[in-house]
Amino acid sequence: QEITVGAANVSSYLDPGRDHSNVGSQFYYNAFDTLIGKNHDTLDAEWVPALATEWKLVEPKVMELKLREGVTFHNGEAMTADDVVFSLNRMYQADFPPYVVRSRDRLGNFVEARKVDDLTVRISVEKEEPLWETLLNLQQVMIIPEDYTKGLTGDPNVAEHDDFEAFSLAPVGTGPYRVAEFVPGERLVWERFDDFWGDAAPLEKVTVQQIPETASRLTALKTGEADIITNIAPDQLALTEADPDLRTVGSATPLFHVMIMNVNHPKLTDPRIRQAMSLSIDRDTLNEALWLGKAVVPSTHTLEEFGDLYMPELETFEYNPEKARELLEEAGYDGFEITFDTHPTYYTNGLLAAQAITEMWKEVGINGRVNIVEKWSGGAPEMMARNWSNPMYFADPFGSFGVMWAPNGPSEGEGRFNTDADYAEIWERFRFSSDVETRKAAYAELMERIKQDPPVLPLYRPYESWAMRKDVNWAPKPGHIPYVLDFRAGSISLASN
Amino acid sequence: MSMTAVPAASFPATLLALWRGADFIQKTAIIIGLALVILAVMAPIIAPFDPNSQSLIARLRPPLGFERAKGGYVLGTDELGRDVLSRSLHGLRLTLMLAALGATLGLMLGGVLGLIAGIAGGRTEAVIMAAVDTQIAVPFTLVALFLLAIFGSSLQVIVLVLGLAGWEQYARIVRGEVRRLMKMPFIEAARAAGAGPLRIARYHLLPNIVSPLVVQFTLSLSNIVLLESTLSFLGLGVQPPTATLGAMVGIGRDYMPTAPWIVAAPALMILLITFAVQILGDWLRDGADVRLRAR
Amino acid sequence: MTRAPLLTVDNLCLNFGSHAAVRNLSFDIGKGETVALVGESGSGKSATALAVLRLIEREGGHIASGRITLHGAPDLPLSTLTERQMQAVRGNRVSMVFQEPMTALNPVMPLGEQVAEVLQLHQGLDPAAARRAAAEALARVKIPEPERRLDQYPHELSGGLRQRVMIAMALACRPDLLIADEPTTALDVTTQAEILALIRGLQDEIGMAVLFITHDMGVVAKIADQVVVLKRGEKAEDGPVDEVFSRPRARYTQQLMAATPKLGSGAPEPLRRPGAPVLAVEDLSVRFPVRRGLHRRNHLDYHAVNGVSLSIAPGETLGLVGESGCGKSTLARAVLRLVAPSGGKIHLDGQEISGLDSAAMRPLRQRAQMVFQDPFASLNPRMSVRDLITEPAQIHKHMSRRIRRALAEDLLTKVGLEPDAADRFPHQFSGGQRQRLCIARALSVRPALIVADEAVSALDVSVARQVTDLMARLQTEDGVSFLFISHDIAVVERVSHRVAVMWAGQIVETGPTKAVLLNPQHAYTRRLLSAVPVPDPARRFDPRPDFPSLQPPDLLLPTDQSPLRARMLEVANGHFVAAHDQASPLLFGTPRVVPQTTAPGAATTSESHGLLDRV
Amino acid sequence: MLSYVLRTLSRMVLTFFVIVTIVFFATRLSGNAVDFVIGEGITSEDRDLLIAYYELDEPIFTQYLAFLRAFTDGQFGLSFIERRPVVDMVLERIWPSTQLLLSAMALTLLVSIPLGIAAAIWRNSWVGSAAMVAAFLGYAVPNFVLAIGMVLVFSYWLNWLPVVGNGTALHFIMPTIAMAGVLIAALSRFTRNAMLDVLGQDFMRTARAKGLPEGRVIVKHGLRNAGITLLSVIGLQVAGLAAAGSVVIEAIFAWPGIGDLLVTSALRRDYPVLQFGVLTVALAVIVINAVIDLAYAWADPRLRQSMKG
Ligand SMILES: Nc1ncnc2c1ncn2[C@@H]1O[C@H](COP(=O)(O)OP(=O)(O)OP(=O)(O)O)[C@@H](O)[C@H]1O
Ligand SMILES: Nc1ncnc2c1ncn2[C@@H]1O[C@H](COP(=O)(O)OP(=O)(O)OP(=O)(O)O)[C@@H](O)[C@H]1O
Ligand SMILES: [Mg+2]
Ligand SMILES: [Mg+2]
Repeated sequence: QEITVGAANVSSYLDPGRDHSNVGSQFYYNAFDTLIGKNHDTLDAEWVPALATEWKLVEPKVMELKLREGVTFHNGEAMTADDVVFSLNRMYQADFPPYVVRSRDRLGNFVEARKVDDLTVRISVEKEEPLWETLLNLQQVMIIPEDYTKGLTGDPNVAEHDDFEAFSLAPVGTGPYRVAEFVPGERLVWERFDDFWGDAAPLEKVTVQQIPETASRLTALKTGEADIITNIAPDQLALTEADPDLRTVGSATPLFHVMIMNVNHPKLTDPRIRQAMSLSIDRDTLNEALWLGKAVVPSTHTLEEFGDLYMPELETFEYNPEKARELLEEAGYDGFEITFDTHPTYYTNGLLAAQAITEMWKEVGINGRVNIVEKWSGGAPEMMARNWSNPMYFADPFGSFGVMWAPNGPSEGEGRFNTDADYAEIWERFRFSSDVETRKAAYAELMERIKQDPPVLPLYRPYESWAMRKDVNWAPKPGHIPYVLDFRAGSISLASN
Repeated sequence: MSMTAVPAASFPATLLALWRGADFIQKTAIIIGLALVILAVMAPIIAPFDPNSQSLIARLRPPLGFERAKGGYVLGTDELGRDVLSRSLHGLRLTLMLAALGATLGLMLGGVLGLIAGIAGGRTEAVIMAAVDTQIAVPFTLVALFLLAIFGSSLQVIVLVLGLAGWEQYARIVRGEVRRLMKMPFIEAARAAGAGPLRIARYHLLPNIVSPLVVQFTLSLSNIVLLESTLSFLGLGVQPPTATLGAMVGIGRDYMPTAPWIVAAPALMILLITFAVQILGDWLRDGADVRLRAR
Repeated sequence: MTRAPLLTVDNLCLNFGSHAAVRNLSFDIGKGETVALVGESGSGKSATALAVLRLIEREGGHIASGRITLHGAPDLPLSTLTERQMQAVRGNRVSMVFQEPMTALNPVMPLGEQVAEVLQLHQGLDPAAARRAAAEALARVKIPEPERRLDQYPHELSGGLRQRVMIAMALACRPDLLIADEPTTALDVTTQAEILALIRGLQDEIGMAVLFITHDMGVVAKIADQVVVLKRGEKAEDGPVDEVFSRPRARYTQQLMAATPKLGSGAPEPLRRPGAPVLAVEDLSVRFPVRRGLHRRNHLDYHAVNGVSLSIAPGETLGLVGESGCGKSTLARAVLRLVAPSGGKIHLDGQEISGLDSAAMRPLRQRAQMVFQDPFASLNPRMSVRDLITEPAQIHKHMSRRIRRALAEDLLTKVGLEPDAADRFPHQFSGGQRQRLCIARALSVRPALIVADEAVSALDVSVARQVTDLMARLQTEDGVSFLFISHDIAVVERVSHRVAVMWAGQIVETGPTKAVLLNPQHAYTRRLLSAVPVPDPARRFDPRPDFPSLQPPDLLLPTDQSPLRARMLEVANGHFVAAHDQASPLLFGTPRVVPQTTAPGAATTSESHGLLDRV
Repeated sequence: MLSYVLRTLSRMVLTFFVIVTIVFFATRLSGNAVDFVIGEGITSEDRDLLIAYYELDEPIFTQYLAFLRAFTDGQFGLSFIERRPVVDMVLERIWPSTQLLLSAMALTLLVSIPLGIAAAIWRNSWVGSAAMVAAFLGYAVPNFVLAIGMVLVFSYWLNWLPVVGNGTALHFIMPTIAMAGVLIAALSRFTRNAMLDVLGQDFMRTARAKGLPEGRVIVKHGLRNAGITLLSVIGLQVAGLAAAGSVVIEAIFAWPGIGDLLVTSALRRDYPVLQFGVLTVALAVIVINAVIDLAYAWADPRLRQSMKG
């Protein structure tokens, strides 16, 4: 049983450690495993054994994990504690720059992994960690083979940078599918891995083919060249939905399209201007018009997936044009031009939303202009506002808001967001308290800070759609991070043909 | 060819004579061309809406006469609820302007360089022709991309880019013509009369390369219209919300399966422009060819 | 002599659109007979020829009425045959040779293929047989090394050889009728003489009839049995050649005869007391880089002009004659510094100009002007006549608009054109008028010297006559000097005080016109003179005196060499002849191109084989 | 002949060097790879780390020299993004691009030459006009509109033709047509003009006077001459196409061609890929041009002569 997926994008490299892009997140789950697994059928955090069969805190800051026996990598090697330690420490003690970056923004608390015996490893952290399982379920800490990786280039006993570079072209994991062929940016082929430790993969072969043009992707599905296609803009849904041979599934992905604002731009230092920029955007209308009402407009930076920390009751962001006008007046806005940067194509409806937003700004008197840029302008001092996304890298406010807006985090690092000692103190409580209520309260405080001096406005959770042939039975599972193409057992089936 | 008084043909008279000599298709093309120009000039007056004003609730409405059509939007609305007719008209205007400016720029740049190469010969010619070779060898999309990246994608830069898109053609043509003409006895006669290089260029070469240039000009007009749309396809064209025909088609292409009317009107206009311009080019070429005229 | 007619043209009317090119033309061509169709340019000669082959439709014309019949079994009404039927006639029973041998041959097809094509088509030969037959056809027209020519291309052959190929192609299928449309007009007199002899010879051999089109009465006299004179599309006169020449009935024919230059009809006397020369050229050489190898050793130069010395006095005309490619134009252009000489000195009006750069040269250009062969090509088609003819003056004197207009009117009057011609453009004038414009342009700066490079060669005899008369008048009125270049010796004779004969880049003989033409000393001069056709049918069968064929020196030499130069010997007062070293292989080497064995003649013998002793 | 070739070669080398230099500096000027390669949301210290890792902190001149050195040792480097040798990346795209180019050229020649001849012969009748109008249709709309239109009609609705990739002969149909459209328009017009030039020449009359049927006259004598003129035009077209690539077509049909690679890497400022890709294309164009030049000189006996000189 084989299927072909027509994807809008195929990654340029495959390395779960360094990748955290929306494109890449599609491709790791089928071929790689984490130590601790998750039940993806539910929104709740239900942890299940994966490559580790049991885990417990042996000290407040040390966790011990028992490894599963008889796990083999796709290259035939058996997985040992050494592989696990290698995989974890390549992130925890990263010196390969791309790993350093990823490690710092989400794994900063992890000190090291140590081998206890062939089937036992211990992981230590710096501060007591409230999110142990969550952070061991991350894509970045998926397990890869040590010897294979080290042997890719140069000295087979040393992990050189080039080894990691080479790995991203010929990735090997423990998952139910092995990567049989990978042409960056073009094609990815998974084949069933017969020595998989868990339930066998339901499909023999999956080909993911990049088909960038929307019309071509839709057509490929019609002609049978693809069985599933990704990334169908809401405007195109009518086409697949009306077709009796096709089926469409979709969900509001755990990700926010956001508008970021540069708090340090000389003309935008007055928070009232940024508040007005935010208040004047009628996100519900954007949702109705561009997403046919299928996106989800949040009142604050929160997602249902956060479980206990889901706080829909917070009212951080709203639509209030009158107030926007007042604030502008108070701030003495003189009609200077505010640019809204957007990549021409990267975000579904991104360019449209940008144009609509400047039009909405116009309603309250803001002189906006869309500025199309190919590059990432979020770090440029002249950037005023632009679109971006805040994905949920893991199911916790830290995995979404947190990664981006931490003190000394990326946003501050790029110079468009400021924090102070006060913010850092609140942050500390939010991040490391073991008590959920304390964390919630701290998060609410953070949101209030954001409301008063806004650097960001979450626009909506976009609605992401997949279309497929009627006989393909697949749907995105609620427990995943965005965009994952999960073809493991129980996730996909083909009607008998 | 006797001495019986034939008055020196004036420009309008020449045009009139050319019009009489045109066949049905050529006449159609001329009329279409004129109509397009008039529409473009009148766009601000006749367009029913501001081309950029959105109406998100009325997005993607089909043209009048179809189900779900909305009153007033004759050709329907686009993905942001803007009036397709108004955008097409304004787009036509801007596109024609860009094409004319771009073609003119290319003409001047290539023309002057070609002239210099043809007259000077030797090392100067080699350098200029090397530049032409270079331009041909480097993918144009990349040239555009670099320029737009370096100078930003303002309208001025786009004109520059479009102008650069054809200069090497002009340079080649002009150099070829100049080299051909330089062998003609009348150039030698001018030199024998004591004319310097500037005078030869101005009075003897230029008037004689006008007609191939006019033909190339019409060709590059339509080339540029198409190029501009390719730039838009790659996301490098004029910045939204500004409407050009190319941008409308380039961005609207995603809607071809579901809302084909967004692309239809601008595509049709592009078709008409290229059609008219190409036929006109041939017509002018034939008109300029003395040998064919004599027959 | 009356023979069975082969072709009958009966009341033929030809139109181009609504313009009637030929009206009510009737004539017959008998079997094996040569009919000459004469008349000035535009009189409908070519149109008639094209109508016979029914190619006129292709050119945009049509047969309005009349019949053309090709007699035989059965008679073919050519004027009404279908295209397909015509194809069987063309190239097979009736074939044609055109004027321009270069453009009439397909430049990208090997000659063999072009000749073989006819044979394959009409005689159904297979390619190999056709190739063999083509070689024979080439041999028949006396093309040396026919086998080798089969794989050559037209541009590799000289004009004369190309025309032979055309003839070979036309005769390949042994047609009943050959139509030759000015087959020798583009050729040298010497080559022309050879071609004419060839056609005559082949005619006897094959027994075909010839319709020979020409405007040259000398050629007519040489080749025709019958003459048909056309004027403006109508027949002015016809009859046997002797009658037409001895008793031309139509006034038009008489004019035509009168305008035809005849060698030996007198030349201007040399100037008695020539002043200080306007132009003095000493030892002038011009070479063109032909090949530039990577190494200097491999460079090759073409020595187009080689150690030429001459001078022209005020009010004097020096005629320069010589066959095509001998370097006349190059010399003329070098004299005016339009090409850079590689050696020698040029004095214009006493000032040395050989070393000046182009900017320094510019002001001096008003002293010497030029008139070119092709009057159309040498007038910028986009400039009005006023601007054109006053341009030199404008460059040198910067005149106001009004003065310029007045000057233009003056000049036009001077060359015999209406003053109101100033507002028109060159294409609105006839060839002769255009040449007048060129002369007017040259006169605009009142030059001391006018270099006329083949200035009348492209014109009809009568028009050429008018132009040379004009030049003579200007000379008497203004005292202009002329360097008059032509390959037509008869024309040169009429206008020149002195002549210089050029051959292979050198002047081989120079002196007072009469002295040189009546008493030619150099072998080349004699050869040239003997080839000039005499417009007198009575002398058509005079044997062509057999002259040693001259092997020109190789002018393509490595850069550090130059061809040997001959010494000039004075044989009479002012009459100089090149003295070649007898032993020099340079001049009288073993002939390569024309395999005729001849003894090297003594150049300085005074044996008179000149032409004028026959007149 | 040898010196002609050498001259052509040295000119090629010169042009190539100019292109190398321009491409290098244009890529650097057009934006810092840092902004594209390194990605978004990165603290400044991480950013510095990555900049150093990708060796983007070296002075531009050092980079230039390193780049020039690549021509001697063949080390053109790794893609910033895909982290594999750019040589591999470019090479694997060349063949699909070439295939498409060749098939588009073949189609163009097949259609445009007869069309152009017809338009020239019947230039004064409706046949000629109709031929030219038909040729113009290929030019009429942007090729992506044509391509997507074809996709919708022949694949989406009719399901006759596949849209993705270059697997089978059927895959070639639509991309070839979409790509040939413009060429057909251009070439038929050139053919028409070249034929018009030739039709009026004396040797055509000679050919007719030989009794050749009109068809043979046109093809054997006319086309053979016009063909020489056309050769250089075709060369330019091929070169232009090879240079401009067919990004648009490649994107629509998910064709793994070089145009797509170039534009993608340009958009992402993947300098190493971009540089090597542009150079490859430029080299191809230069070589095509030179070959056409030589072929042109060879095809025209008049020039063949001078080449020997
Ligand atoms: N293709 C044509 N279209 C229109 N008129 C033509 C065409 N060819 C010739 N004519 C006209 O027909 C008349 C006869 O032309 P034709 O070529 O037969 O003259 P000709 O006697 O051969 O002259 P020449 O000596 O210059 O060759 C001229 O008035 C000429 O202008
Ligand atoms: N620019 C040039 N480069 C190389 N060779 C040249 C050049 N110009 C003329 N020649 C050669 O010099 C020789 C003399 O040419 P020129 O034009 O002076 O002859 P001509 O006597 O005027 O002949 P015609 O009677 O045909 O006009 C010819 O063999 C010609 O091929
Ligand atoms: Mg004629
Ligand atoms: Mg000459």
